[in-house]
Amino acid sequence: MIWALAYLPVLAGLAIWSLMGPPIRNGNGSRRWLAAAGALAGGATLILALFAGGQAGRIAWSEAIVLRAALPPQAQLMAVLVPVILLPVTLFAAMHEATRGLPRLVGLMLVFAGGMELVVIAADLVTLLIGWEVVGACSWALIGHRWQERAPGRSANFAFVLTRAGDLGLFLAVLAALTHGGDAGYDALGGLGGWPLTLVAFGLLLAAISKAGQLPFAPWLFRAMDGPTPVSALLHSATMVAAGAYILVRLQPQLAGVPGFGTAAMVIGLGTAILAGAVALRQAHAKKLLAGSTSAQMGLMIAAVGAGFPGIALLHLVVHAATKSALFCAAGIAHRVTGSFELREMRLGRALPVTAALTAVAALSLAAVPPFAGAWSKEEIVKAMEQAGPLWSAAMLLATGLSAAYATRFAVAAFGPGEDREAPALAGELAALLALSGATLALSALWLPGVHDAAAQWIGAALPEGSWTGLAASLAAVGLGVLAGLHLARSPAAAPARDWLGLPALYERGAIRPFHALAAAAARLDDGVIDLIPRGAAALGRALSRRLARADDETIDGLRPGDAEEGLHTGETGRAAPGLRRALHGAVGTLVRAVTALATLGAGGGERLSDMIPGGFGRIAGMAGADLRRLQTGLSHHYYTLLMAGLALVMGLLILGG
Amino acid sequence: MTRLARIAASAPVPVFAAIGPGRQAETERLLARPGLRRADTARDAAILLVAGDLPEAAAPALARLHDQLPRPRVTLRWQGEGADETETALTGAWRELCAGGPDEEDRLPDAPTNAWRGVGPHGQGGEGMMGGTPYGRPMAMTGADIRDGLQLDRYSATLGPFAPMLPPGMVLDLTLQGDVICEAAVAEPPFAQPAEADAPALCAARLLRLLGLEKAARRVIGGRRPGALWITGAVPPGLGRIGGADLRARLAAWLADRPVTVPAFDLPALLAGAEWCEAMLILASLPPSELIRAARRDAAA
Amino acid sequence: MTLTIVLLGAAALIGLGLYGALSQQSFVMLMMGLELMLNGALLATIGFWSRAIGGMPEGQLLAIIVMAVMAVEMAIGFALIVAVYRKRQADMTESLGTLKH
Amino acid sequence: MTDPVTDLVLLLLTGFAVWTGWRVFRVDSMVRASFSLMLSFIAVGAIGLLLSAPYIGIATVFMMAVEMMVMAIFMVMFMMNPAGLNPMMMVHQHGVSIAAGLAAFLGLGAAILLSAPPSDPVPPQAPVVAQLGHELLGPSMLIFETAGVTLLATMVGAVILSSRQGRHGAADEGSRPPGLTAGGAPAGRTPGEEGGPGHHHHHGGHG
Amino acid sequence: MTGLLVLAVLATLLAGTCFAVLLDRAQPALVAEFFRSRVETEAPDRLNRDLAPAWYLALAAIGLSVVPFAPGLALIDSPAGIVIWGSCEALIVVTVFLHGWAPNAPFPLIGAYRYAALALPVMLPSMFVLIAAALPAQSLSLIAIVDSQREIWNVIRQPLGLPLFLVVALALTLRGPMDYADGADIATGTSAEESGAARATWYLARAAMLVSVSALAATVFLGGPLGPLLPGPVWLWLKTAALMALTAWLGHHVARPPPGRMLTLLWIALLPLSFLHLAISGVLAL
Repeated sequence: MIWALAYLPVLAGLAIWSLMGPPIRNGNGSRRWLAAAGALAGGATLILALFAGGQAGRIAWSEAIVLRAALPPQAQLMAVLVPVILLPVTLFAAMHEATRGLPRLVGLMLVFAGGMELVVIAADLVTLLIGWEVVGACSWALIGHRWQERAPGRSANFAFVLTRAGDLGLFLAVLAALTHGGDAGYDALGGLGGWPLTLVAFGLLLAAISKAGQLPFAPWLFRAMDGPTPVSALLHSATMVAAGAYILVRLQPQLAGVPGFGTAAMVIGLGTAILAGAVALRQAHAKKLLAGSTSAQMGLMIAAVGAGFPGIALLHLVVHAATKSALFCAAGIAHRVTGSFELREMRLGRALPVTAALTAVAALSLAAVPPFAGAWSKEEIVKAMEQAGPLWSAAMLLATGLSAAYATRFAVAAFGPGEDREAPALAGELAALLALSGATLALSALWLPGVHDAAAQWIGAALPEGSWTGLAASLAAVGLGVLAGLHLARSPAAAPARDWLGLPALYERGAIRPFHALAAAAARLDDGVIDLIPRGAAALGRALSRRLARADDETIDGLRPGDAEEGLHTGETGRAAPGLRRALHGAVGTLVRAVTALATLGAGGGERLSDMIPGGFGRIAGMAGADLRRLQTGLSHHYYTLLMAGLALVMGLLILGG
Repeated sequence: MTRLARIAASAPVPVFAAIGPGRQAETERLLARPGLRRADTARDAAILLVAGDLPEAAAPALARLHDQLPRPRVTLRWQGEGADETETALTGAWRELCAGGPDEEDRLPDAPTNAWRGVGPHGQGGEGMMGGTPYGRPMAMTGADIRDGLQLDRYSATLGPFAPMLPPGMVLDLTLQGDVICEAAVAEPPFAQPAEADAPALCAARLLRLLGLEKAARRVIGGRRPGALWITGAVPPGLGRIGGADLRARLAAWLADRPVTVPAFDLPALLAGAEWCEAMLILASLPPSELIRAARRDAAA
Repeated sequence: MTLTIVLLGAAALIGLGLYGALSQQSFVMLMMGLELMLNGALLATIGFWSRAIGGMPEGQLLAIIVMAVMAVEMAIGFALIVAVYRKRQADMTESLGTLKH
Repeated sequence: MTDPVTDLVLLLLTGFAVWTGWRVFRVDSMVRASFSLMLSFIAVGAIGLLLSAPYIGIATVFMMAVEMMVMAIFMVMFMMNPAGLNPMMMVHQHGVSIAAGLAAFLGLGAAILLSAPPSDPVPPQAPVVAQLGHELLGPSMLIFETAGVTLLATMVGAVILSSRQGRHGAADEGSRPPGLTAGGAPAGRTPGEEGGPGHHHHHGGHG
Repeated sequence: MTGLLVLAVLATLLAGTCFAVLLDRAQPALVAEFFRSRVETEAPDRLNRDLAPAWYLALAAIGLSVVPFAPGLALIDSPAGIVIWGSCEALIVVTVFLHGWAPNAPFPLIGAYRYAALALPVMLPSMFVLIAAALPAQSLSLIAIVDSQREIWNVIRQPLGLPLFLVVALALTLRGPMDYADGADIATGTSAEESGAARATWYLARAAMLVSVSALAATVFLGGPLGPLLPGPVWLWLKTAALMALTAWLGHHVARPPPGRMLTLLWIALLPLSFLHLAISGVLAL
């Protein structure tokens, strides 16, 4: 039954994809059917998740590998959250997206959710890995949904490759666990201890931050924005990105003991929170702004995990999921109206008052403005940071201000009062948005002591104790942020206006300018980090070649006098030695030449490498496809030649194998 | 003259007859005599008997025919003489040949119409390995089919005027598929023959020769019973049906020494679609006079 | 020694047959290649039967089966050639382009 | 049995079989090709005789003579070049084929030379033909019968396949099936689409 | 012993051939042929054109050498004698085809086609008939077949056998009703281009083939060398001569239908008949 949680959506998705496959006609009948089917699957998953609490499953794959699944409260909360978000997003997708390939989109979203559920219920690293891979693959397919256009495909490859790079960490963890513990189960990880556990911890951290779009992997989130809006909504709220944070939350008890783990998590998390926030602040592209904010929020969660409060992180995750999916839906609606994601072309407040109101709720929650849910979880994280130390809490405050700023900026810029224009029928989208914003609103109940204590106690989360100063500071940060956001949204050019009291100027100097600088730096740093690896490789190559060249010279110079006198003394070695030396000389020379060539190559290609990797993968796949296609000549003799080749291959294998 | 030569000389004289206008009946009767043997192919003959005055048009064909006889060979012209003199002449010539008598040179030098290496991708004068005219000879090609729908092996050739299985003087433009005649057109009608050629015995004999009954044919010409089995039974029923009577009926009538008359018919239509042997039987089953009339009509058309 | 000679001959026949089957354009020639391969198989069977397995009757049976396979291949092959030729006047492998998607 | 004379004769016969097999693809005339294939078979049959498999050897000759007769007729029928006056070199992917053939030969040859097959010759004076008969109608009756039935099915199938009358009329008129809709265009492929006819123009064009 | 048998085979072949020539009263014409030259055709296949008669003759010799001259005494004492004869038949078809194909001329080629088309349906009855004769002997060896006729000859035991096999004999020796290779309607078909010695040898080979076919028929149906008083070979020669005379007479006195009609007869009448024959013989042999 617990496994059903994973494979039910997968099967349902595949069924929808294949059965409702051929291009559905325009007109809402089929759209409704699709939405209904998706809703049915999602609903079933939800019910399963609600009643599967506390269960555990176990499949003996081989005596070495056993797949385990468990549903402790934390996991169950997550397992419930996924379908809860999935339902409205599916509805939104069915109503909002282009009919072409719509069944595929919906189906894949379900499969995607299924993979996520597998990640959620996983109780050992192998199961986790499987789910992880499914999620990654589906994300690729979903981002590249409109493969007919050029950009989405490339972005899909980019995102896929970048996240895969992080997944290596997970592989590392699995291997370490299996080789040293012989058991990849979660509860066995604690017993691992020593450097294997360290490997596991940092491998998982790497995987998590890659999925969660932390630095230095953040860029894939932006590229992923080429995917359809509902995909982003799902991706950024409850599934893929959340998987990163969730896995850290889930495994925090086992990994907390590892030296440096917490610190690393907090550094990465807060760093990303600040930088991504700054980046988001300057974004003119609605979805990219939201993407940046996602990175930032995930950073906060990871930081919270690092600080030792996984429960808080999980609660924030839940809140953020509802909030962010609502905002994405809003962005999608805005796009539907204006035809672009350009913020400065929106201002749909008058055109879509309802949407605007609903968006406002989500945005305020994201901006952590009390009494909205986001505010509460954010406050908890602030407290957590406060416990960790003044430096951390300072950074946290900055991040808080930033998030408030960009949230406000998004809301006002997108749905601020602008000129009136006619709006299309948005029933389905509105329903989805309503549901999500409603969820956000409902979550605001977390402010009530009874509610949040119950929740924390259910998921076994410790609520940190905070001080009034911290609260005040964070509120102040939020306020400042909101003001900055308002200003930014009003004057995208951000020209300092000599107003009365010079307050604007104050904002200008006190808040905006630093933000500008910070944002620019963030952008630079962003690039820098991404390009660091190839540049480093190139530099290393050059250094190595130089070193080898020198070594070469030294050997030769060092040897020449020697062989002269050896030649005088012993004829034997004298005859033997030069040949040896020449050989050595030649070997070293070739080596040097090879390495130099490598180095120049790396130096030349290094800068472009980080973009070439994903593109290259895509191109290779494309070429392979083309070649395979070319094999289909329709000429029988080509076919039976191929058959013969295959036969020969098989026989060879049989002979060698037998 | 060695003993072997003497034995050879005692053999029936192998004669190939180039029968001219009006001489068919006499020649057939002559060659039915015991001492003579009518060769079925020029390669099998030693003496070329030219009976009557051939029209100028037939001269080149006669020259080709002459060169087809293996050497030593000799040509005899039979104008007005009686059958007996001719027989003695033939036997005498044969004796001389066996004794190593005079031989006749080729009348036409062997000159192929094309260079022996033709043109084309492989020097065969055609495209690929199909068709073309290798060594100046047209090859079979695909074409319309009346037999089995496989449009293969259409081979066109012109036959006559001295082909042993055709009426003397007749030239047919044939298109064969294997041994099935797809199209037949009369290029030259047979030479005119007197009514005596329609004699039942002669007609029956022609058919019997085609049925592989040489001896029976001689006997019938000699006015005796054929003395062979399954003669009419061997002929497919319904073959060559013209008016009421088919080939079998005509043969039976001739064997019973009754003359046969057939209504007017369309010769090409009669031949088209027939297997070679059947076609030859049909031609031989038509009284020469009727055949000549029909052929003239076609040649004129 | 004997067996080696025979088997090498069989190998050569199979190689030749493979060459023919792959290289010939005309269906009929192609079938000749197949026949040649079967010939090699037959030779190898006879060799093994006579020199390596002490004349187990099954060996001869196998040879008989190989011949039956030849017969079947011939008959069906020619029937197919005729059928194809009827359909589109083609007796060359190139003229069958219909296997294309 | 393994006296040098036998081996020499075997060597010669094998060489002959291979040589004639090679001629098959080198001669210009279809008839020559099929009959040199027949010679190759006859050589194999003779080897069978030499290797004390009289029935198999002779039956090979018998079968192959008939088979090649048929093949020659088909050859001439399709190629219409009986005397081989036109060169016959119609090959495609020639290099690949040569490589494949060589690879097959070398691979098998290597396998033969590297492996040590058991040596257990037929006992002389063994009643092999009788053994074969008892095998066919005894233990292997099922196989034998299956082969028989297969051949029967082959005959039927060959006749059906090659008969002019297709399921929907004469095949050479492109035995077109009826339309899917009443009076619609006939289902299936129209005959002589994708350049069926006129193939004779690239007969040998690849030579 | 083997030398003796070889001698016997060759002698039988020679004498029999002469006898066949006498039967056809063709001896002077045959001699005359050798006085005459041969005409080259255009682009022939010289090898096959020259060797076809030789092969025909060789096949006749091989066919004869499986025949036992005395009970238990044959040159080729093979356990599969009948199959050897069968393969000889198959190769005869090939030889005749080659004889017609080699000169590269229309009429010979037509003759060759015709013969191939006719010979295939002829060979099936021949094999059925021979196998039927092998059934009572429970062996494919002609020696065993001869022994199986000690008390009663196959011609009585299997009355259909000999007539059917005579048809085969006519076809294999290109005679009369089955002479579709060298018919008059196609100007003596496969030999239409032959003259002189080549034509003569071809005829001689046919005569020799008549000998071995008759000898085989005598062995299979008339008990071969079995007989009272006289020694075995003599009996064999007598029976062979009788069958040769019968075959030659049939060849001269039975009309040859057009190929189409003959094919119909072969497939529709003869083949089922030989099936029936085989079935009956099998039942009787049980």
